[in-house]
Amino acid sequence: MRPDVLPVMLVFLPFLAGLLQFIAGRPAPRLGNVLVGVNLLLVLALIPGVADEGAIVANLGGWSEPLAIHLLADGLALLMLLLTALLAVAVSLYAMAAWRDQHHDALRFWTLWPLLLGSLNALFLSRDLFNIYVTLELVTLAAIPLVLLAGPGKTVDAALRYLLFALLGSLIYLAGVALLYAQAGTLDLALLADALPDSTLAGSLGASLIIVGILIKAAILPFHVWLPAAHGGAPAAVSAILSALVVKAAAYLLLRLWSGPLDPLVTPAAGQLLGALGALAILFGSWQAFRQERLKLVVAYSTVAQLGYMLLFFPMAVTAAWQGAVYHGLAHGLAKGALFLAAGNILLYLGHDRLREMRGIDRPLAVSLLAFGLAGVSIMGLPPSGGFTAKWLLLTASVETGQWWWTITLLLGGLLAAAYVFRVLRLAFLQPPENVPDRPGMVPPPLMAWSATVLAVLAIVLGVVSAPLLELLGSPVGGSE
Amino acid sequence: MTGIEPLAVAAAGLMGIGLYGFCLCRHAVRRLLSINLFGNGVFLALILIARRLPDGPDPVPHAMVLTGIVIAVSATAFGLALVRRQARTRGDDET
Amino acid sequence: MSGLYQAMPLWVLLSSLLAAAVILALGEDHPRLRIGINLAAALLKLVLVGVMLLGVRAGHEFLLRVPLMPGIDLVLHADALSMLFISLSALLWLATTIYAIAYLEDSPNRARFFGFFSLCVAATMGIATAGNLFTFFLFYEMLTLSTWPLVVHRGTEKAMRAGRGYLWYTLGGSAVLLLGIVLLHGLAGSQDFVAGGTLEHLVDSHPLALTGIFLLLIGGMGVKAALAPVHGWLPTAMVAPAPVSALLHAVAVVKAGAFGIVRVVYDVYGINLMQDLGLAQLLAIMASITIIYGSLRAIWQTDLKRRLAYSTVSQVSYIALGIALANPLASIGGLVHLVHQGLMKITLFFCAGCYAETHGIHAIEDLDGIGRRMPWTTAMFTLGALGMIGLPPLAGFISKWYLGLGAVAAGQFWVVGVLLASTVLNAIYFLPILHRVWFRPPRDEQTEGLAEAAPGLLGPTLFAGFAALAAGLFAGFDWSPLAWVELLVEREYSP
Amino acid sequence: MTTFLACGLILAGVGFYLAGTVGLLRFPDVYSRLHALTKADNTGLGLLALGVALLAGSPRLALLIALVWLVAIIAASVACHLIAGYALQVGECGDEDDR
Amino acid sequence: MTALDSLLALLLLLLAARCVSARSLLQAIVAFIVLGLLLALSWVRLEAPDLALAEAAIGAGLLGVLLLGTWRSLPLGHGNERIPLPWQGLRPALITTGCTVLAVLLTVALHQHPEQAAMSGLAALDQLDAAGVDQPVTAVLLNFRAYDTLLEMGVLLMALIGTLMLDSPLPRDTELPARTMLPATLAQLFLPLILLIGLYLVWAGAYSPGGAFQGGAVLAGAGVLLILTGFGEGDGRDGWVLRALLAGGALVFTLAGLLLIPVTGAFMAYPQGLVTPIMVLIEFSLALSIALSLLLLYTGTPGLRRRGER
Repeated sequence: MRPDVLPVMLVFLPFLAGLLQFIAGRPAPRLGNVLVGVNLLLVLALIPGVADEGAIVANLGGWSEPLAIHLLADGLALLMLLLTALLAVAVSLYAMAAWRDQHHDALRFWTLWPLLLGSLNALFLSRDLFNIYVTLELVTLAAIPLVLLAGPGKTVDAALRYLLFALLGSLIYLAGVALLYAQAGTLDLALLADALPDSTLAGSLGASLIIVGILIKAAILPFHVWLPAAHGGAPAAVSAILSALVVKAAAYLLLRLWSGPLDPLVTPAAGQLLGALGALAILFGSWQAFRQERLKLVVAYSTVAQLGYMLLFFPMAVTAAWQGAVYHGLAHGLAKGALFLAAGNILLYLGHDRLREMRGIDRPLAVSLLAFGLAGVSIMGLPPSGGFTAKWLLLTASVETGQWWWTITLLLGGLLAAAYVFRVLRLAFLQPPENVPDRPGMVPPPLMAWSATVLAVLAIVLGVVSAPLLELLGSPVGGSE
Repeated sequence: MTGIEPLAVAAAGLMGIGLYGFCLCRHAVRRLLSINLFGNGVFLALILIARRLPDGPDPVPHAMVLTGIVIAVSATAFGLALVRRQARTRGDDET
Repeated sequence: MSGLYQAMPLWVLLSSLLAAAVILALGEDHPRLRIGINLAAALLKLVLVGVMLLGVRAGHEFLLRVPLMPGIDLVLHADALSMLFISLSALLWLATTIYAIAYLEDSPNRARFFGFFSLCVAATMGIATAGNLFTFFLFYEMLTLSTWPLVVHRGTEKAMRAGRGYLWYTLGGSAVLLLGIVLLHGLAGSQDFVAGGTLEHLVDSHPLALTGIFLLLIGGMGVKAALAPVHGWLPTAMVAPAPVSALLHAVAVVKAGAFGIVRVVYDVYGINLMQDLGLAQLLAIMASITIIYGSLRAIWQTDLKRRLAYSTVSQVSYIALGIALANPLASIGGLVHLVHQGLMKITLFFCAGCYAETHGIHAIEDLDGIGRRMPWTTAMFTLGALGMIGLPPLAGFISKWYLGLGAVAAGQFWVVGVLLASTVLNAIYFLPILHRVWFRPPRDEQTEGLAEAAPGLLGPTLFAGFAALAAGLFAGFDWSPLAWVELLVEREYSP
Repeated sequence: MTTFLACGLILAGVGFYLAGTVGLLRFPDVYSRLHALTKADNTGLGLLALGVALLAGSPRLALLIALVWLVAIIAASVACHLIAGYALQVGECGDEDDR
Repeated sequence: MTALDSLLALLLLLLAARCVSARSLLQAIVAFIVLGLLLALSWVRLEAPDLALAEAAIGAGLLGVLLLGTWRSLPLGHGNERIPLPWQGLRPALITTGCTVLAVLLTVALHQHPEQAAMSGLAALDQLDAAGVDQPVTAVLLNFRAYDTLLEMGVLLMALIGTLMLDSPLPRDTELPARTMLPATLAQLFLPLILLIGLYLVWAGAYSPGGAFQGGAVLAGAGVLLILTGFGEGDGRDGWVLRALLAGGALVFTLAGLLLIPVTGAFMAYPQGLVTPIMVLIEFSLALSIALSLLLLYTGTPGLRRRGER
């Protein structure tokens, strides 16, 4: 089989599954689970090709260069696909148990989720500015209905706010694309950098609009306002997907575009500005996470903070920073998935997620708490974990470039993360109250508990297997060494 | 090309006004309108850009606009459904 | 086969890591199986450590290298210094495990406790066998994380507060340490631990940077080693169960900090470089201040475990002081104290635990006449206390003697003064306790009669006490800690 | 000649439109406004269409324009009818813009 | 003709300002709809008649109906607000400054022309012969960049699923048709014409302005008319045929992408000779999906039925 069939399958098979599920009209979780399994296999099958050749390119439609649409699977895309595939398996297993008895919600979930998976794959594989716009919209419009699964009455405000910001962000992005197309005459990422004339106002403005649009989608600090309510309000499985993948996809785009087509347009000052936004996000988000009274909001604000780390690549722009930022994306994805699934289990058992009233949950929820703790290790950036590897790479980058202010930010961010993670973990150790009242909820089935744990363990394992993954990733395409 | 193209000014103005409306309006329908104003500005700009080809308009931006319109309208329709649902939920709460 | 042998540090590590995993997975349902696994792992580890001891003694160095990131390896490496720490920890782990099984009988959440307990020791093994700063940091953080659940084990508000303090101190320390490691990595790349250090070539170009990094490294490790002024977590952490205190003070945490300082001084910077940069003197002064300060604070404590905790603050700094003097004799004194202090302090904490568990005694003033009811325990307590004071021929004396000799040889006479003052202060805070336990009548007349601690508690106490005694009495023998340290110091100073 | 005629027709159409718009703005209530608007605008549209058809010069186009005109006046009449009916039903709600 | 362009531009800006600043939501919506129509007019002048059609039908027409319907379903006075004027406070002043600067920059940027013409566009016109259709935009949409269109159908479908999840259909008017038979008669009269135009637009897309989107929008408009005049209404139930038609547009693309791989060796490439039939098939399934999706977006219900049917 030709290797370039694989990227195409990664987009089309999930779509096919989603459409069939839509037509079928009754939930088929098995189909969904087979799909995510196949998806993982496809991604794994991509690895040797990418490792050998650096990238696999699929031409859609067979047209020639400036016109054709390509799918590109290089190291960066592959790592994100791998993250998506792993998370997809865990989330699907979780969802199978979570929506076992709800026919309606299950149908919607199993329709939207494959479509979202296909959209995410399409986004990661995209090599075309306008494809990216459409996939961004696709991802958003699949994500918001998923948020609504928690009950439209409760989440409609959050969903509406999410939609408004996402829509504005993508149109601002499109405005940037228009300006770049006007200058370069192509939408292909690989051709764009060469086709762009040097330092025109239109080019710089276009690049800025693109970046701002993506920042809104990625919920970077001044634009984060839509995130906590949406991620905190969605069902656990959906929150995991949103926090681990959907916002990550936007951050991924920033990395991809910055180090590729926008490379001739970006300036060090812009890099510092983005870095500053990232640093602010880290500090502010962590502080907010520490102050929240509800568990899922803690985790949601933690996402605001953690996304900031990926922005620290831009001011430093060396290979170590590149690797650190991407690796942070991976580690955070796995860990955050685990955190949300574990939080979902706690919510299921207690019937609420108010931190003050959580006691005596250690026995029935031991596995979920273990998942929370392990994922917390990665979130805090403590060794051995993917989070630590990322932090280490970013730290070495900051030392290498002499930009000590990021060093301080990174260390401070780790401490703040510890503050909010342990604020939750301590609950597991608190003495149970004298008379335990009747629990309204139920003990989550093993499948739900263990899918969280598997993700958390993967986040830890990520810290041990970094060498081959980083080799796969390589260095930024246009960035300075 | 000499002088100012009035429709280019209009495109830029639509985007500016749309952004202004998004920042200052509170009601969701108004924000959706503002977003669509911004979008219309972008589409107009794309159509202007498409005219730069020597022989006939450039079909690529045109296709982008067509796709963009459908996406914007479907997203807006979804947004309006959200608004209706929100109003209904609020109404239920009050009674 | 030789590969398996070469990977001995890994097996030692895994023997407790796997035990931890199995214990945590078992849950509360199978107490017997759990105890069996726990003890088996402890014994297995002892055997493995014995095998390694033979190997290292014969001049073999175990080395295992796994690439982690580009340019960074996970290095497990067992040299003489590692073995000193490993042997101590492995031996005391067995004792502490037995003690803990008896101590926590019928209390809730035991699986959790013993799981993290094993994890702690696994981390300690990693610290001892770490072959570079990166690996060291990895296990150092693992230790932090696995100790926290033990400190807050009781789940009371007080325990939670102690846990919070512990976390803030240690995580703050780790951040500082990480900063130092990253800066050093940026300056010199990833360097394995090598006797005599690897940074000599940088001294002319980056003297300031080297000094700064040294301060960061020592500052970061100083938190765990409870150097003043970052010792605050140690006394509050004494709310934890007695086995945990033993672990914190003797087996793992404090020792890990001290051990790290030794590693940095010997194998990263090297003694010569340290002296050239004027850092040796600085470290000596810091250690001296801590010694005096800890002893002074101990005097005013009315809670037995708190007093012991401040005593630890003071005593652990002997180690730092010894190596800071940069003289073979003083180094022997400092390093051997790593073992001696461990043995003596664990004895003392075991005794404190016996008092608390058997009669519910926490305050020193309630100890009146306890010697008559718990003669064995109290005898061990006396051994430990006298050893701490430095009464010949007990273990503490050996350490202090070599330290003093080293100070004289190095021409640092003020250190002798510090040692003397510390001895006097030790006497001031220990002797009144000894007086109380043996010579004062019990306060409550009804509690007459022999009431010794349970055998599971007493056994390890006796073992630790006699080990401490033996370390002093038989210091001249071939396999004594002193002999081992002499061998070690010889290797450090000879090349 | 045709051009002149066409221009005249178009100008006349514009005049009707103007009148209709003035009526829309100046008349006091819905009914009279509709009255002004529909009558004047439909006539205006007719004149305009006629003028343009003359200019187009091809019978096919002229026919198409006629079709457009037809459809437009039917739609306008129906819309007028509906608006008037609605106004009658809910009562005169004035011309204020708040609902 | 710059004068007319200037007038159009001025009107567009004025309407946009009105849309943002009108106190009444209804007026804002009306301004928006009028703006859409004027925009369509300006696009005709910019050699984009097919886009003008789409904007008029979808952007102004269908969206307008939806906006008005939503406005009606809101409580009285909901959404009426007076936004602060630029000088009323620091925040409006800052935002005004920012937006003005952006607009000025954009204007300047839109006047910067690169030296060489857009290479993708040239390539598209160049390879038009191989695309199976004569109309460049249709060629781009259905062949050169068919992938975009597939994804776009996904967006439409997901917006629809999301809307249906909310279960808030537009309020139905029960009184008006009872009062008068005129609209119903008219609908009966016009419906064949509308259907004809819709189908013609789909068919014509291959060689002249028009296409699946415009045609689909007109067909959806016919549906809206039927509902407004009381012949049909939204239904709470759906059937698999309807769902299959809704998913059909995306499904045809997906299947064409997957099944033709062994035939052509490339993805989303169509075998020579079969290009035109495949294009037509795609056009019609797309148009049907679009029409039904837009119609259901309008009703907000998962199904449709004739009025009075159960």
